[in-house]
Amino acid sequence: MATVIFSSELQRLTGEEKTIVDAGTYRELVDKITTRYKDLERDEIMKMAVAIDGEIIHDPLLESVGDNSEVHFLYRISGG
Amino acid sequence: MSRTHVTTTVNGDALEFLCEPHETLLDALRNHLNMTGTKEGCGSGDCGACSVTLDDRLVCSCLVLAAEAEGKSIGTIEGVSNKDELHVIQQKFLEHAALQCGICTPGLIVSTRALLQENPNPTEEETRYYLAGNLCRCTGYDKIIRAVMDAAETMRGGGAA
Amino acid sequence: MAVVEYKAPKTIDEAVGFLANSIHPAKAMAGGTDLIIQNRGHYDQPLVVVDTKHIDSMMQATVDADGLVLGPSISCAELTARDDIKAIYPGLIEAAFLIGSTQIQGRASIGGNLCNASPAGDTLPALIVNAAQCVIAGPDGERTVPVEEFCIGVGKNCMARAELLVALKVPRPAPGTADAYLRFIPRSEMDIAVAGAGVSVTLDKNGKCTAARVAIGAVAPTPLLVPEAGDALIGTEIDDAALDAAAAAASAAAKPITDRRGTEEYRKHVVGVLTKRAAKIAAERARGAS
Amino acid sequence: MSEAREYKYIGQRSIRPDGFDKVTGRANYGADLSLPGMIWGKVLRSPHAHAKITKLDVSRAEQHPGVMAIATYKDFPAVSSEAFEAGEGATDLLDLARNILADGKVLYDGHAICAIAALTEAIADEALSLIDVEYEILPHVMDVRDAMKEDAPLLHDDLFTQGLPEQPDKPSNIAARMELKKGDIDQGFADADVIVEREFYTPTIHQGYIEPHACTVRYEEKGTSMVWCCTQGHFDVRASTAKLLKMDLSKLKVVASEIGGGFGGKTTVYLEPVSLILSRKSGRPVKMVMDREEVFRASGPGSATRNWVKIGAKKDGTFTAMQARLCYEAGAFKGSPMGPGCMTVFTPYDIENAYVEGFDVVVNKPKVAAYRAPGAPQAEFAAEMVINEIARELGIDPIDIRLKNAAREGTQTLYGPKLKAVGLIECLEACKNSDHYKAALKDNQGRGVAAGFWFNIGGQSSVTINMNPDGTATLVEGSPDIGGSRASMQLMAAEELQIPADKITPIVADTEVLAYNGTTGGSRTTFATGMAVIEAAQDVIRQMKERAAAVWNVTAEQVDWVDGTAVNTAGEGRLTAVEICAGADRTGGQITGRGNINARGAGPSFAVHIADIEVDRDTGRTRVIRYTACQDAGKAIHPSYVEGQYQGGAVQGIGWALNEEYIYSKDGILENPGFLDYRIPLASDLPMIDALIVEVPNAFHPFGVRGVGETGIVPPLAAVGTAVANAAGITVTELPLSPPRVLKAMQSSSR
Repeated sequence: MATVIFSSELQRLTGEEKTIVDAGTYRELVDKITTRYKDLERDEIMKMAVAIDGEIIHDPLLESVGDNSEVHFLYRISGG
Repeated sequence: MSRTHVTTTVNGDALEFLCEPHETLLDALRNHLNMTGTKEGCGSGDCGACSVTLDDRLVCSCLVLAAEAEGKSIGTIEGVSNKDELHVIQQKFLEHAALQCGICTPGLIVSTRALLQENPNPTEEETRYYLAGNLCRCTGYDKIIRAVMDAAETMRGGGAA
Repeated sequence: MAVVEYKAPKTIDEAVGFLANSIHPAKAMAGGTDLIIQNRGHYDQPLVVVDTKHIDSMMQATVDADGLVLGPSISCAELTARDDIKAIYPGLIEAAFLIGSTQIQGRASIGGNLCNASPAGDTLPALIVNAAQCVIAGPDGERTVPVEEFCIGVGKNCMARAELLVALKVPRPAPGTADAYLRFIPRSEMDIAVAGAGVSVTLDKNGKCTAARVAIGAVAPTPLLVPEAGDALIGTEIDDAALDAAAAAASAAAKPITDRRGTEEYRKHVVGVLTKRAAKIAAERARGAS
Repeated sequence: MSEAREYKYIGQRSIRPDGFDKVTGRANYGADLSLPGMIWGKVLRSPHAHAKITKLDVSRAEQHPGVMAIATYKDFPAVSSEAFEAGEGATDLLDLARNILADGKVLYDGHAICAIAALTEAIADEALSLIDVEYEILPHVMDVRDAMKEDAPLLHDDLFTQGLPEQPDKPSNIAARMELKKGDIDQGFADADVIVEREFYTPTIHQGYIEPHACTVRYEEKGTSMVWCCTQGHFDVRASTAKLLKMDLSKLKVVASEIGGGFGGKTTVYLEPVSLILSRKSGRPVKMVMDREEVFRASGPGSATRNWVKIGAKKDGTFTAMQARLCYEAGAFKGSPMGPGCMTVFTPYDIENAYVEGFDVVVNKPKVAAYRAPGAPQAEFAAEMVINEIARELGIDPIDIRLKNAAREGTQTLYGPKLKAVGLIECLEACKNSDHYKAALKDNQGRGVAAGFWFNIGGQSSVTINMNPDGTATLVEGSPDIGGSRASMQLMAAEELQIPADKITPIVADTEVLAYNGTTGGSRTTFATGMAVIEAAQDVIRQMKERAAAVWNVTAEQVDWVDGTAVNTAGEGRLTAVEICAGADRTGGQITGRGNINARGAGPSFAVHIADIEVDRDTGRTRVIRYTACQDAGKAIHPSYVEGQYQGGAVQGIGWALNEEYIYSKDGILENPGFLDYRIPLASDLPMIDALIVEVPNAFHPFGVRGVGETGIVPPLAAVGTAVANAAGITVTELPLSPPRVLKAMQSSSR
């Protein structure tokens, strides 16, 4: 069971700060939370990067999510 | 505008070219003589990327008319090494990692050669002021200054000049 | 402007002839460090360039009992290497040394600096405090103009069409005289003066100032000779009170503008600071010399 | 992981493989390519800050003998507003097109209107004056504060603020708003013993690379078109250009020349699509080179900002609340680095209660481009200045107050993830123990300390290693080498393959040779392309083991790779890489290793800088007396080039703090578009920059690498700002600290 922590901006859509999801992969996790929170759009989430246990993944899809993983969505970062 | 015929010497080679009166020595080197080692960073004498020697005097080639090269002796980056054997200054720039992007490097090496010909034993301050007209945006100058000081020491010690 | 013709005369007469007879506007060029920058685009404004560096007399500098006769086209690099000139006019050589980078020094000349008539030209205040005279040749012969009257506006000098600055005569200073020039720039190099001050003082054996000239740059459309500032030094031992008075006079005389290089207020203040500091250096030099 | 691994190659200060070409003038940069039959392109630019183009008539120019083609906005295939990823992140295609060539309206001084290609550069220049343009001048707005006002002149009537709770019904110059929240900010301030708040201004600054933008292109109607240009990312030049001109990616080859500096400014396109249009219309190769004035007026500067920060702390220095309101200028089109500004502003600190609000605002200046840690220096400047003021008020050493609050492993960041092991505390301690920090100051001198943070990114990299029959390797990468990265690729490949570094030749290949490779930026190259190198090298080793196994008739698992040699663990036999490559023709053909990755796990890099500044009390002029830049590299692959990044970043930051700024007239015209009056630091302005490398390995990289390119520009603004404040006895809220500003502050100082 992974813990998903929502940023303050996403909290406006989810109404809560965190949730527990049973998912093996990132794709599964996104499917589950977008079903759980109707205002959370899949396209918008897929535009974001993710940090799974502190490891930032820019273009996630098939990444595995561990049993006790902590998951944060974040804005994609570019650079100079 | 009629084109001007110029006979000159570049790095010891007697050369000729035709130029427009408005063209600069930098234009002539790059576009007529295909010597693109000399770079243009500003075209106004503010960056030093186009530094060459004109009768052994360090100048910005962007501020010399091509026609002025008539009968002169020009030294560019292409003439600093002896075929594939690098000049001490070039070698020291490499050893000290004194370049990052490398666009200012030809100008800095030509300027350093002029500095060390004039003053084989410059202080750090003299070096910094002599090279103030050669802008480098990458390195913060630290490694460049170290490379120049090291080159000066090596050259004074009888290394290849 | 775009250069459409390049001429390299060997004599003054030839040069004046080119300037007089050109169908396009013609300009004399020494080092070209100002002129060639203007040679960008604007092909509808043709320009004939008359290079003065092949005229021997314009490339020589001689010092004799009367003073210095300076060929206006000598590069600053060559000039600043002349210890004989530096010994007599240290401030003038300092000013020449401040023009641009090493690369610019290799080309730029005092004559070009003067003819360009920028209010910020570094050698101008130094020439003024040394009471230099400009020798101008033209189709109708030669004339001489005091250097403080040479510039008549921003980028404008007093020469008529086809006239050419052919020499600068700098009188030999009286015994006990020394000069200094300082400018202010934001960085340590490569900038145009935000303000500049040249000072020449003559001290008697007791260290009393008997003559003084102060000139300031970049604070008015032309460099200014400030007699009030000189007067503030004359009769004193150039102590702090005299220095402050000279600084105040320089600041008061300044009529600067606000632009990308400094504000009006700042320039007025700094030109006073520079006057004070330059006067101090000149006085120390004069004391050492006398 | 990297613990206790003994390295043979990485960590060496080797000579860079491209060095010889760069010190002899043989390396070819953006403006160095000419092609047979080539003509020259030049751009006509707006002389106004904001105006409607009421007439654009090119007929006189067209008639000029020597003019071969003219390009205007109408030559773009129809483009619509569409977000796509290229270079520095998400870009709106329509904005990109309208920035490259104005569509009926000019939005800043220097905005490109049309372009001419002619036989010579001079003719092209001359013909520009034959274009008849008429303008209806519109009111302009040059400052973020003015642009945010209700009644401000609008740049775009179709721009509606994103990120508001309610969708707005009126257009605005505010393109976007975002907020980040954590804990209870009000409670945090209620718990504070001391609160300091200030608003800071940072000016528009330019990346200041010495090489102007340049390209040479050849359009082929039926074949493959070619663009040669100086860019940080040729694959993204291809993406943007092909998208704008509706070309197949496979029909556009982009070759990255050597690049003369970029710092984020060469992550987008200006000339490339225009020159392709000119080439298409003229049937000739076209070269375009910006002059320095064009670079300043029309290529991406960095955002000016007005940033307000409020921080509360306990008497013992513990921060209780941090709040910021960050307003960034985007230039003429949306897309400032406000986002990363919000995400970085307080990241160096482990803070319970924080609230950050950011605004992305359009003004009549050139569209900003990324600049080294885009957005972070401006935001962190504000935060670090306030922290230094709090330290002073509480009488706590500025390093100690940071140590007390420093982000560390497990710190929950405001922007998302919990941090893994990071090196901020190590940097603070290294600075505290440095000779510099212990050295006494003289009269009129002041010292400042500041920390800095940048995320660093991963992203896509593609690497191929071709083993040659003599056992040497050609390492084919797609990351333009902006500061010596070929050297680090070479060392990493040597380390992995265990063959001598000088037997490996790294090359930066064009877009036809490799699969897509992301732009050099975000401090990603040594990290991400390095990971691809490692993967490609492992692929090579795997194949070499297979070949050896085949020769020995054993399984590949029975072969070990030791010191560049295959060792048969099931019997007798050793085969060197040279032997295996020499025999490759008889064991299955030549060997190529491939590493095409999307690198994850980029490790953030923290830095701490110390600046000593002396001030001339009569003139307000400052001088940098001593400077130390300390930063966590994770693992320094090539220490000299790591130090070079620290030193270069520090000096860019020093320039930003002291003298660099865009100066606009009241008409919105840029008054200092040259290196004469846009004053970047000179050799004579500076002391040596002491570089201290801290190494706290990045848990997600095989060697522990973190990117190092960007963080170094973050701390100098506040380090220098504080040093000047202390030296002059003034309160610093505005940059640059140019002499007039410092003098004025001293004259009216209440501090």
